[in-house]
Amino acid sequence: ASHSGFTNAPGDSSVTLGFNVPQTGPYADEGADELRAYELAVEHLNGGGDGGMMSTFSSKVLDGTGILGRKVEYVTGDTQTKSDAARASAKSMIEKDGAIMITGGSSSGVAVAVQALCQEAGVIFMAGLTHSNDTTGKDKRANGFRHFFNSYMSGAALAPVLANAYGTDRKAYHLTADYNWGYTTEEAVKSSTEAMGWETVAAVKTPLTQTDFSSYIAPVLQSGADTLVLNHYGGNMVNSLTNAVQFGLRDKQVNGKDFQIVVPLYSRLMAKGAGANVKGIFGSTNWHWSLQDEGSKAFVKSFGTKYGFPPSQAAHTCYVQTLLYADAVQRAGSFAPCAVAEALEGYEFDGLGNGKTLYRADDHQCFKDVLVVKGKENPTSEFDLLEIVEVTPVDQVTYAPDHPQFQGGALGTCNNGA
Amino acid sequence: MDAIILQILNGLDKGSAYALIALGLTLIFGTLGVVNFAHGALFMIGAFCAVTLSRLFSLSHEVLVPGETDFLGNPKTKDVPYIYDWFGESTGAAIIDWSVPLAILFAIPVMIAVGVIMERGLIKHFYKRPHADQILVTFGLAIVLQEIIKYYYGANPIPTPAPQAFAGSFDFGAMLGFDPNTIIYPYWRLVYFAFAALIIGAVFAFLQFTTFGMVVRAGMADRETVGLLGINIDKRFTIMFGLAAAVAGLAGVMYTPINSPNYHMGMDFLVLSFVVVVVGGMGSLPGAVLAGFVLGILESFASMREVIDIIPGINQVIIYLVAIIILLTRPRGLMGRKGVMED
Amino acid sequence: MNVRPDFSKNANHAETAPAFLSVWDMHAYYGESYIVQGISFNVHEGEILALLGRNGAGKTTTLRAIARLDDPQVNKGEIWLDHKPLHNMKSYEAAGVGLGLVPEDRRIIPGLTVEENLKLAQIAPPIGWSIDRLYDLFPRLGERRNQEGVTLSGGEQQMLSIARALARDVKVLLLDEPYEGLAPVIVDEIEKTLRVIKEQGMTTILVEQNAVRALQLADRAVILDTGSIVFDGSAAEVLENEELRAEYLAI
Amino acid sequence: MFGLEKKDARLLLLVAVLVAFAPFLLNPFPEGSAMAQFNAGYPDLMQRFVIFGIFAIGFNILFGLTGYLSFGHAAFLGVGSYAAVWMFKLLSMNVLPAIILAVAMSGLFALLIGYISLRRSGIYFSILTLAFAQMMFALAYSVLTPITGGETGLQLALDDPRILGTSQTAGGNIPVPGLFGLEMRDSAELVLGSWVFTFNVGYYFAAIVMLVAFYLSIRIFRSPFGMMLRAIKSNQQRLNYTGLNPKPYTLAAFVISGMYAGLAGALMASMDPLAGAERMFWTASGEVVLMTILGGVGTLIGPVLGAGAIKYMENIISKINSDILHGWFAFLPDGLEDFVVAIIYPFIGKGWHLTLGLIFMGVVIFLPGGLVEGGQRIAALFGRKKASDDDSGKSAKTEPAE
Amino acid sequence: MGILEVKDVNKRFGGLQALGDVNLSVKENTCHAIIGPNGAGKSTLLNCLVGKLIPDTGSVLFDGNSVLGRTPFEICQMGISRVFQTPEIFGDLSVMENMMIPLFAKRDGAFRLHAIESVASEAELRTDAERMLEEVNMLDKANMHSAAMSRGDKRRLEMAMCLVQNPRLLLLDEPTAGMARADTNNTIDLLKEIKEKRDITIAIIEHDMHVVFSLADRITVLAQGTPLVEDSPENIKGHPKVKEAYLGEAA
Ligand SMILES: Nc1ncnc2c1ncn2[C@@H]1O[C@H](COP(=O)(O)OP(=O)(O)OP(=O)(O)O)[C@@H](O)[C@H]1O
Ligand SMILES: Nc1ncnc2c1ncn2[C@@H]1O[C@H](COP(=O)(O)OP(=O)(O)OP(=O)(O)O)[C@@H](O)[C@H]1O
Ligand SMILES: [Mg+2]
Ligand SMILES: [Mg+2]
Repeated sequence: ASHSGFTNAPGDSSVTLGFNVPQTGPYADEGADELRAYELAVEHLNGGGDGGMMSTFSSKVLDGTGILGRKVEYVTGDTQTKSDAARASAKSMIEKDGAIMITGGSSSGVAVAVQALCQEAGVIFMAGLTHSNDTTGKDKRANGFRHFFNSYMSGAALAPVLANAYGTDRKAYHLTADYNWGYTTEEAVKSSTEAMGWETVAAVKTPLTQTDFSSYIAPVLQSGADTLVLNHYGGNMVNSLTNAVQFGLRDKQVNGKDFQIVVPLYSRLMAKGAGANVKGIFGSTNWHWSLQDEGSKAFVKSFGTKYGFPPSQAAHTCYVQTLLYADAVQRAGSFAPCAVAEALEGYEFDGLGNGKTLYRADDHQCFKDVLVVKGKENPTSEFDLLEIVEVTPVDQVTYAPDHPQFQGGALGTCNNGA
Repeated sequence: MDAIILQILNGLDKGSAYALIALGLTLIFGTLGVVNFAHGALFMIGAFCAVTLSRLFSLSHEVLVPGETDFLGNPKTKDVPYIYDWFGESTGAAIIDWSVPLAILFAIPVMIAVGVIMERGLIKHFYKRPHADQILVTFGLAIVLQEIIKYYYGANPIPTPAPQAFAGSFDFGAMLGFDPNTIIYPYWRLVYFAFAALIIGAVFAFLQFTTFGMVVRAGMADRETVGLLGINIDKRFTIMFGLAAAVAGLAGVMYTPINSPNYHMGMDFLVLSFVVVVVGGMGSLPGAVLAGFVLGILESFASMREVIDIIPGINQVIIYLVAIIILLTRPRGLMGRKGVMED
Repeated sequence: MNVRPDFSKNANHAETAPAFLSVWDMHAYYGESYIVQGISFNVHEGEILALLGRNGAGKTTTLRAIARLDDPQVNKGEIWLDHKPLHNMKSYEAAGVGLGLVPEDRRIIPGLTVEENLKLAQIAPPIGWSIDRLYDLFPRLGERRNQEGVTLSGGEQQMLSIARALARDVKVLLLDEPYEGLAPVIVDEIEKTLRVIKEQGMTTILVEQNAVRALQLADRAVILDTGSIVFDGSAAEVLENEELRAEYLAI
Repeated sequence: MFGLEKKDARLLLLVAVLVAFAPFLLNPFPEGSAMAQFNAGYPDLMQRFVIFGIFAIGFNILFGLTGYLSFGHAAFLGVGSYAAVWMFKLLSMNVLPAIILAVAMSGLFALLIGYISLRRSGIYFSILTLAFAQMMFALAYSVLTPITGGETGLQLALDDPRILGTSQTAGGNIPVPGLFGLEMRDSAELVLGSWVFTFNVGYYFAAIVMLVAFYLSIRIFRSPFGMMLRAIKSNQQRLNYTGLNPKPYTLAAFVISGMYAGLAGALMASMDPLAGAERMFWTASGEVVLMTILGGVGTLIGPVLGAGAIKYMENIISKINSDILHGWFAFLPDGLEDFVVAIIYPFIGKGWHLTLGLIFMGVVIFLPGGLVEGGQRIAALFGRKKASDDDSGKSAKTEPAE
Repeated sequence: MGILEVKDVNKRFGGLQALGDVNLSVKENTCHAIIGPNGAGKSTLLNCLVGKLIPDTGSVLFDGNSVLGRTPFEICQMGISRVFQTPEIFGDLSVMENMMIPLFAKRDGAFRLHAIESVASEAELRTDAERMLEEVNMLDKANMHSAAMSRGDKRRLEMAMCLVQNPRLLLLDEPTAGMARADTNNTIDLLKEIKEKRDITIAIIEHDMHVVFSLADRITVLAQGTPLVEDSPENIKGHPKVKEAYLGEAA
């Protein structure tokens, strides 16, 4: 590419985006859904389809003629949910295909790794599904942006609902995936439930590679705990929840109360994997297709029409990130990463499904309403597994940029690259 | 005390899963000497036999539900399994409910067929090839099998519950005089344990009380000479492979209610089952079973909160640590035979 | 189509008795190396044939080819045993019609005891001598029956290897250096046994470096040199023919 | 040349030429053409080719020569990476100290693990190495997070001390690894018509290191030491009764190959300063085994070819999506186009594993000697003279043990 | 005091007394033969000398130093080389390479890291190897893959590998078994010549009496793990007990 002051400046007719999603490995289905959303977003940006959320988006600068008049093209890659592979595929998009923005991923490890890479290379990174506090906490980068919510927000949103449903006098037992995301989630849920008056009996770390959680579940009842919090995601969560239900925990009574299970981070795909075991179990989620605001309805409609089933929260966040990027470029009038970053920083918008949202300048984290959901008792279809219990307003989940759970690290300065 | 009994129970159950998987592997790896990286895939295919059967039972046609609409606002339809039409709703529902146990019957012929085809079509040509080649070809096969399953069933786990009759857990503690709820154990895991014991016993009996085992061992040590003695060793190897595939497959079928099957469950178990087999000692069936139980129980103990508090991370490494200690103190694992895969 | 073809027109030797084992124009290869280069010979029922030649002449290769082992590959030629075409068979089938080979490196099966090694030989029919009878022939094996076969002494292994062949009802016995590593008394013993089973109608091909000993026992001799037959005639003839002995056997 | 026999020298020269012209050779298709998808001549992938080449060359010294199959070699790669990144964090962004520390550390780990594991042979050895590597992975991913960065990997940060360098660049960014001012990520581009060729500093640096590593491996293969290693594979018993102690030989081979792995790890970190625990997971160890076997065990050049093949699949085939497919076959009538795309689709993009699995199987079934044998067969097709000229495989095939 | 002194060596395998109170003294620069029936314990005795087995009791002194508790390679470095009953060679290596390895061991000791030097440039060792191959008549096979050789050739190669190290004590376990007569004779000549030319002591196990009586200066007869007699060849030949238990008609 020519020397226009930043990496991969696009040509006059087209611009290339890099969609880096897990196509193999345990999160392949989630990745596939993300990719569907990206393809839909590209279609809409280029003026195809029904325009989806572009019509409900509070910003109106996108007009279906691509981005800054350039047709949107895209390349795809496989993160394999491994940070090395994800960086390799992101690099190939940057070096070979001339992608000017990288987006996607479905784990925090990958998001953090790719975010750092984009910072170095001088392109924008619009994170996909990543929930760890670190992504916009100690590992934040000036070139990286996260629309998805985080562990802290889950804890803050869940705690009041839990207190409401199960009382403030509960003894919780945490099982936590033994890696960064697990740590931040445990900490977030612990501190917000403790603030409500709950007691934490124990927090046990479980290995990432664990498949059978029986030896972790079995001692829970003995410990005197009456609530089990599963800080697990993906296969870990499916298995630990299945095991917990198998052990009949939910039929038990402890301290005179019904035993309860909580899953801080839910996704529809996971709920599907756990089957009937999710019924009645609380958790939080970034977005759900049954939301009735105009933006969500428009998105579900165009996604459903194209693919025949409703989108997942990962699909939603990826779609939104693409629009937000395009919009920021349009508003900035430039593809230069620093200009785009500036346009995104402190940007307030609405109509993209989560109500009024702010892209906070301090840490590039979106602040918006958080959904507390519950496994549905009588699902009517294989997609209808969760029901929204409460939409926690944004104020309740907002924290200071220097909140202890987000300490360390620095945003740095944005990098335009070559 | 109760905590210890509890973890022993857990360990026995985990151990029976490990032992069952290792048993199938040791038939191929420890006895036929083929480094079979596709063994996990066989386990996985077994599990998907259960999934397939329950899907077959649930094959349904759509019926309009009057007055309701779906998420796009179109008229809503409801799926009614054909099996309801044929057997009535309650029998039909019971059949679907029991699909996992029924899948055993389904899986046996399927797995034997898979094993035999795999051996005749591929592995047969690799007995005399270096282990390296066996690794590459079976690894390739495992990937292909996995990808095929992924193509049809997706990457997400597929819940495959046990029959309702086995839902919930059994209070051992109450039976032993402890407080209620101290030692509970899911019914299905008890079934799994009993099933594993049965299969292990049957395989042992088959190999112990017939000359089959001896012939296969001899054939592995020296195919040529066994041929000179008029024995068609190829046929026996094929049978052995079919048997091993069936054992792996059944282990998979029965495992589905414990953990929802997904396409990579085989790979997840693969390394562990190699470790179990080798710790048990190459070529020893009792060794593999014993190692399965030893590792299962130790893993359970290492996952106790009290233990993790003393040695952080011990639950992450216990299996490997024990494997190292056993292999260093006992040159051929727990009960390995001399000269099997030692070079 | 189990009829032996009539090779006699082209046969390079004139025998009157019908051949029991017939090898016709056999070419055998180890991969690319061409070892046995078109040999033909007959063995008659109840006869002991000595197959002689220097190291590397191709004796072992010939026996292995007849026993239908995977190596060497026989690319051309026919082998008939009692009107059955061996050349179309695999080694276990050949063993099934009565072929028994005592391999030169004994091939005791690791991991199996002496007795298991013998039992193994009696799994597939036809079954020959009983295990007790074999222990009578080689008492040392009886004493060691529960020892792992490969820990036997060299000579004991040789005994086991021979016993294993006799445990099957063989019609043709191929012996590849059966005396190797055996104490002279045992060699005498085995020689006696060979005579006995010959009386009972066994056909034998004997490969042996101790040519004189072999020739004294054998009815006929075939001498191989670099994969071709250089002599085919009576054993006595070789013993008498100084030149032949000097040239091919160095005795 | 360089104390090599003629055929080895020729092989080394050939590899050197190929490596030097890789930016051209790997970019045969003009930019923007349908086939450009298959171009592999961009810095990251070229770097990966040579780095994994080094890893596989080193692995082959152990496995190809002694027959000891280590299933935990990725652990040393991980150790090398961590050591290098720590060097970048603490000392300076110069790659030399990072590489030196990485090689030393991985050598140390290899010495320790090798000393213990080599007390057993065959599969027992393999499982011991696997167990060590899995332990290292599990700990690095979880409880050692403060040292290793855990799930997200060990990264540079703006507040790293970097005693001999700067914590931040003037622009407020993290400095990038370099060699005395020469930044690893610097590239020069050459535009020829519609072709664009990229010459990257990091690639050439890694390539030179790889050539040196390759040269050393040839020397080792041809040395008395190499012969002893092959003797170990062939008959340890005889070696013992010949008055030689097999232990230190195998251990030396283990340590050398561990250091190769550490070197590869350090180079990975130098090209891209991040070290993740997955680098030590058993699948990573398995990958180098597969690379070596795929290319040809015990051959000189095989492992490099195997590494290239697998990395190519991973990075190129996985990126082809249905959109691109439709682009290629747009010239076909609509129905046919969809049909062809439907046939190919399962094998590309997210189906790249399927293709990889089929290639593994195909290669072992049809080319028992690995890709090297394929090369030989092709060479044989071009007649005797060509075959003996281009005997990269031959020389390797006839000499080493298999 | 002989160069090799075996005192009261006992070795049991489970219930079997393989060696019982063996005493043996081998004089320097002589050839001492050990004969005896199969399973007498001859190979077991050699195994105790080279460190393959550790005797239960007793002592083994080589040149005044105990070999017990040393590893096989250390014992070899002391100057004891052994030819096995079944050929042990480096089957994956060429004949020449098989010869080079013992030469390196001789020159550099049990371990030396020659990782960068080239085998090809070791001209001196090569010449030694070639000379030795010449002596055993195998120079033409120098570049052959050693596994593909016939068994007689493998034996000769193994002997050459031992001889090229110039050991002080050479242990031969049935070195001529399976060798063609001509080569057996060559081997006898070779061993005789070496015995004369070099400072070497030979202990040989053989069932071929021709070899034993041509070479041996002294003979020990072992039976059931204990020495029956030790005497000169002439006396052994006539010894009635030996004749009965071992030699049979061959004497
Ligand atoms: N596996 C093999 N691969 C290649 N060539 C082989 C193989 N086995 C034997 N040969 C070659 O075949 C030739 C004949 O070998 P064979 O073993 O038949 O000889 P032999 O007559 O039995 O000799 P000996 O008396 O030494 O046992 C020899 O030159 C040998 O090198
Ligand atoms: N590892 C072992 N375990 C059990 N018994 C053994 C073992 N090794 C040898 N023996 C027995 O010890 C006895 C002596 O064996 P050895 O090999 O020393 O005999 P040998 O004198 O060399 O006989 P040959 O002349 O037949 O080779 C034999 O009866 C043998 O079966
Ligand atoms: Mg022979
Ligand atoms: Mg002996």
